[in-house]
Amino acid sequence: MNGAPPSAARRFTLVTGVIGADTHIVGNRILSMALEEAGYRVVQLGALTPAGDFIKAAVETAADAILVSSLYGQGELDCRGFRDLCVEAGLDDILLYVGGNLVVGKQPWEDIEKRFLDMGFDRAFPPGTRVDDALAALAADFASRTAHAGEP
Amino acid sequence: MNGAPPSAARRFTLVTGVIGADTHIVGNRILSMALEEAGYRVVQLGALTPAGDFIKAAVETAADAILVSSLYGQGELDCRGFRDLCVEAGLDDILLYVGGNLVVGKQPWEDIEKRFLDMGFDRAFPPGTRVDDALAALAADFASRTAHAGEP
Amino acid sequence: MNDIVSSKTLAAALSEAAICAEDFARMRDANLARWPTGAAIDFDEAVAHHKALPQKKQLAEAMRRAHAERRCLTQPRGGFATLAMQKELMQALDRDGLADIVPTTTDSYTRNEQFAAAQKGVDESERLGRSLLNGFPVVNYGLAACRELIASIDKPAILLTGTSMPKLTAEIGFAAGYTGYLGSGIAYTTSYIKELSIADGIRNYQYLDRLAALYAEHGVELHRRQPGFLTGTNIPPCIAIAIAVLDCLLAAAQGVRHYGLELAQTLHLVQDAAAIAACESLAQEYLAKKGYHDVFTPITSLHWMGAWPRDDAQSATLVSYGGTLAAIGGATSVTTKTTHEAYGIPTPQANAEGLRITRMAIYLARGIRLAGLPEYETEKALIGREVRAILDKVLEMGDGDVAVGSVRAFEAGVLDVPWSPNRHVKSRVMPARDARGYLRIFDPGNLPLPRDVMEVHAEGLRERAANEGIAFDRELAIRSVYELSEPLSKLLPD
Amino acid sequence: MNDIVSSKTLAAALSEAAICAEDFARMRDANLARWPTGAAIDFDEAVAHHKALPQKKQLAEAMRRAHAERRCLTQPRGGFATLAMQKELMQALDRDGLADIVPTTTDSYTRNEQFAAAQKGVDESERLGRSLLNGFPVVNYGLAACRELIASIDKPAILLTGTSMPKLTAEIGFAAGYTGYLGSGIAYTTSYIKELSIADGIRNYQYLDRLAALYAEHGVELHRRQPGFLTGTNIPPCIAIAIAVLDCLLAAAQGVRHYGLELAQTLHLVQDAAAIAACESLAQEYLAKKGYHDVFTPITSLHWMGAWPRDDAQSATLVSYGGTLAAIGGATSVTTKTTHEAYGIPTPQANAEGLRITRMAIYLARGIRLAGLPEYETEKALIGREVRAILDKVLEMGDGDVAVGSVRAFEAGVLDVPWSPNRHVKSRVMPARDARGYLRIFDPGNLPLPRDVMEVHAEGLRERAANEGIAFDRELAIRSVYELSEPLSKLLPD
Ligand code: B12
Ligand code: B12
Repeated sequence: MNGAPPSAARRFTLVTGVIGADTHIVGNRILSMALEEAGYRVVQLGALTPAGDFIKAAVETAADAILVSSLYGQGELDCRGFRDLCVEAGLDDILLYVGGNLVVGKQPWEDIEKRFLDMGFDRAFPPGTRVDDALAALAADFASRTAHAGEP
Repeated sequence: MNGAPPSAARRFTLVTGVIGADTHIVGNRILSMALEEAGYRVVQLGALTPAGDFIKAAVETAADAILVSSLYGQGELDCRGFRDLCVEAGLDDILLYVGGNLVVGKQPWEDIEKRFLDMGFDRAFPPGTRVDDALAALAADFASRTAHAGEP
Repeated sequence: MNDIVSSKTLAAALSEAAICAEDFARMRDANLARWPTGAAIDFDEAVAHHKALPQKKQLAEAMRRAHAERRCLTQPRGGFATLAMQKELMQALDRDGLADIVPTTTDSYTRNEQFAAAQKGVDESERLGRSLLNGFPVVNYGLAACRELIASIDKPAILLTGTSMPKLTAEIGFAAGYTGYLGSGIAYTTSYIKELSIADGIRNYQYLDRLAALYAEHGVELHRRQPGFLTGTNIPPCIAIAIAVLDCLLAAAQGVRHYGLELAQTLHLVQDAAAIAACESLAQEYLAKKGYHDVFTPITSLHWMGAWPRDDAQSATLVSYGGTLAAIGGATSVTTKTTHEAYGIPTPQANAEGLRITRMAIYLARGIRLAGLPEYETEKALIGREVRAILDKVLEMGDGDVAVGSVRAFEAGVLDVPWSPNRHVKSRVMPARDARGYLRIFDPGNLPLPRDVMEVHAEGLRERAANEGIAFDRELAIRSVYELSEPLSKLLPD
Repeated sequence: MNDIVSSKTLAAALSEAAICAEDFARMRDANLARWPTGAAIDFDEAVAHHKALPQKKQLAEAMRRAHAERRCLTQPRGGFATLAMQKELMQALDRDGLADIVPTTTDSYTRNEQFAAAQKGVDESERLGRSLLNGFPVVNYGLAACRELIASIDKPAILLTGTSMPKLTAEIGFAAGYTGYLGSGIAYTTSYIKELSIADGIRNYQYLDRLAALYAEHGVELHRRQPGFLTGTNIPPCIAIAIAVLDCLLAAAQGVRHYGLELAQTLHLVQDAAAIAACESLAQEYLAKKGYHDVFTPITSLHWMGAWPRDDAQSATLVSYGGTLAAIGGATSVTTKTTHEAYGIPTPQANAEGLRITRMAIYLARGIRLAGLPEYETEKALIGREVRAILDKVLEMGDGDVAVGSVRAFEAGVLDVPWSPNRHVKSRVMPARDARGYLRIFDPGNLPLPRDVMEVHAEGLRERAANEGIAFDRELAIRSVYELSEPLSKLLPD
């Protein structure tokens, strides 16, 4: 799989998990395995993970990004206020991704994406996203962040 | 099958056939058999029948109605001017039905029906029409015509 | 214009014998002179053009490979009135539908050689911006336009021209680079025309097959294919196969060595698999009897050819199951339909969707075969007995000549096709679907089927009549015509 | 609220033994007191309500009739947040979908007994006019609302409540007139929850099964059903069947005599037919071993439970083929999906369409069976050997007690489920699809499968690895997770 992390120097830490009362673990697990293979340090919280646990784990591990999975449709309820929780915990600009079958029913992706970006996620990924796309996005975002690191 | 002709007294004569270069005979044949069973005198012209042959047969047999089948899609071309041909032949108000898959492609039935009524057909029947519907329509139309027979 | 006359004058006594070179040369000149676009045909240039075609556009090669690899290729039908519409369609079928074989279906005026009427159809279609023809008028457009179509796709192209008068269409089509041609003298004459005699239909296709053989002699193998569906209305396997074998023997006599055989699906998994297997082995059996040992006869399975339901959901199932039946049956290709079938010629999108539904079904059924299933073996043996009973009688009636035997057999009803529009066909045979879903023969007319075989047919039909509480009469056959087009609430009430 | 605690305190040592009347009465009172709507439950009134239901609304009866007539009933899934939405849905499934069994799927908060969160979901859904819950919150709405739903349809209603904490939902559902309930202690605990132990999951369903048995004692037969799909992700038949039989034995011990078994489709015609036949006979075999001779165990086949393609055409084929597989396999009912599967919970219309596509497929496959097909008989025998190897070991580990044996077997990995979210499940077993399309086991973990059986599995998998030029490792299993969701251009390139 392509899209290895940009700087071998510094190892990025990612928190993954399936939010809320959602049992769909398969995709999240395959994704986590791929992230590890790609060289990331991955903290796997698994299925049925309350929003708070993501933040807690991110703080404890000084994570660079949180990757939230939501497949079962109730992510629209579970993810509300997720960014605020991060800010409260001092993770003001931690990278936030969300992906899966984020809402109930087959809705136009543009609408869904907007809803989740408005919630404060940096990126949202549509149903059936492949791991390579996730890896590519992470590589790109970390690259630009490292580049702008020095700036005020 | 229901819808026997209204007056046993007078036996109505019907001309049936498949217009143009159309080989679809199955439905037309089943329809014709049903019409005979229902007591009509049926003149079957069969498949691949030029418009002119319908009129000729109707004149020769003093037919009360012509039932045109068109399944193959080119009926829209084949049926143009059919009413005029009847008028020229002195069959001014002979009952004209057309049915089948009248145009090329899946088009809204309302549009198709209008097109064929504008051509001068008294009724048009959509794809898959069952013989009972045809029999009922004939019974109704002949009944009202006999009723108004006396009028100027 | 009238093809009947021309063929009468050219070919005196009917026989299966190959048309001799001199006669054929004269026949071709007369034929090509019948319409302006015929003038552009130059045989040697055409042969060169075929030899320059990339392998991926050669259907004969594609069918041989698929047969060897036990793959099932997909092919739709499709034709519109204008060049632009036709090109858009063929590209959609190739790209969105992943079609393995891309078709050009001709319109019904062209099929009946009413080229002037076809031209009116083209003009009207241009004017209204929608197709008023049910196919593409190959003869009117001619050689260059057809080559433009084939150049616009990446697959082999086949001409579908349901007609018993194929001579001009075939000359232009082959010269243009179509590497496949669907049609045959007996089959199409029984289903596409009212007046033309079986003899003249055979003559017209002897011309076509002779032409295909001529290309082969010059190193260009073409895929000739027999249209096994006949009237498409509940054709029992034995009738389809018997006629397919006869058309095949007639083609072989003209020198054809690559001849596909079609079978319309009965929609009964076991019967269709048995029919596909029986068809190929019976064709080889009778080819061998006539001394032909090198004819390639792949089978094409056809999605349900009878009346379709008006519910998209039910139609989607017929499309999907059609892929399953073809794949499990071991067909080398399948011809697909769409959810628009009951209504009208499908849009390019609906047509491509039908291809994808079918392709997925083929993928899922990969590797599954019924050989060894007792019911399958029994059915295969039954079909074999039926077909041999008919064919042996036909060959006997023709004193060994297939053409003569076929004509005499139709006159006697020994060969018969249900629901035929042709007045030279008795159409006394009456098929119907039995209680277990097998397509059987209710009234054989004069088909020479053994008594015990007919008993098998009658048994299942009586069972159905009993189940549905109707008389054991013609009503059974008529119900069977409608059956698959009925709504689910009637087919399988809850 | 916390169900784990309550069940722990109530049931001391785990055993398969039936819960005694006194304990059960106390457990019920405690359970019903957990949420206001529990108060409305009056067992005698509920029994009377069931006896007043018309026969057409009694699922137990419908399943027995279908089994006797070898029919395959159709049933979708379906749940929305509000009563109005749920009623509209159930009516559409009944009328437009001709569903034989109408479902009410509960939402995931209810499944985890987060009733307050469920209420928020209802309110938000009312506010936005669209469902934000993936099911209907049965507990929040309570008895009267559920009866209103059942009154609005003409079919039997079943509760689908993927959860290992069913106690409150079941009390309300049964009392409301639902005559079917899907769920079991082992299966759902392996697939729907992370922390709950297998032991507690078993306890929770012992309550439910005891309750169903209580209704039976009062003359009301209910359809209990085991959810064989587990994690829905490439579950080989032997794992699904072994767990189905264990859940069945646990239910029988509580007094249940009508217990349906589910099997997710592998999408291989032969393997699925063999699995369905093997499942029913193995269940009866082990029931007999434990001395139960009067338990009715119909099989329900489930449309593909793994990842779906995002192309409607490909999905339509999975739906249609799903009907074919269930019918040919001889399942008593089939649970359907839709062309929306890869995207989201289907609209009532898409759901009804999935039912009709499936129903048409069932009609077309009527009467077709594979018994006698050599490959089918071989596969059936193989499954039998696999399941017996696992079950005999589990029973041995429990010293004859199914509950104890199951818990110990999971601890040892002798029972294992692929891709489980539950930390009490090893999830070391790795399934993959082989070259011929069979679902096989790549790495058995600690499953006690005979060496020669594993050789059969490995053979086909090695063949696939070779074909695709990839290593014989975990990658095979991961590819198999994605396989059916891949576009056709990848599955069957042209
Ligand atoms: C069987 C069939 C054939 C058979 C016909 C055999 C024969 N000789 O009869 C074969 C295989 C030969 C065939 C050939 C072709 N067919 Co065709 N065929 C069908 C099919 C599948 C069923 C037709 C049928 O028999 N139905 C059963 C009978 C009982 O029903 P029916 O014909 O509709 O008739 C009933 C009603 O329509 C009504 N009715 C009919 N006429 C009239 C008249 C009146 C006055 C009234 C009141 C009622 C009425 O009553 C009848 C009895 O209930 C239909 C699609 C479908 N319907 O599923 C396509 C279809 C009709 N065919 C079609 C086409 C295009 C062709 C071809 C041109 C080939 C091609 N390009 O694909 C050729 C025709 C060549 C030619 N020159 O005509 C198209 C027409 C498209 C369009 N209109 O847009 C259809 C709709 C398929 C499709 N969707 O593409 N076909
Ligand atoms: C398998 C499955 C199940 C299994 C799950 C087993 C398990 N424990 O994991 C079982 C059978 C248990 C199950 C249960 C349910 N399911 Co389910 N399930 C599926 C199914 C068929 C496949 C999911 C899957 O494993 N895909 C394969 C993996 C590899 O892909 P993936 O999960 O999509 O993950 C990939 C991408 O999404 C992406 N990704 C995922 N997360 C993230 C995060 C980030 C940051 C990024 C970048 C990428 C990313 O990368 C992953 C790897 O490629 C889907 C439908 C489908 N997709 O075909 C329905 C589906 C997800 N389930 C659904 C539902 C509703 C349920 C249930 C609520 C039951 C019900 N009401 O019908 C319950 C859930 C109960 C609960 N409490 O959660 C719905 C969700 C509906 C919606 N969103 O509108 C779906 C979409 C089906 C449907 N159309 O109704 N399900």
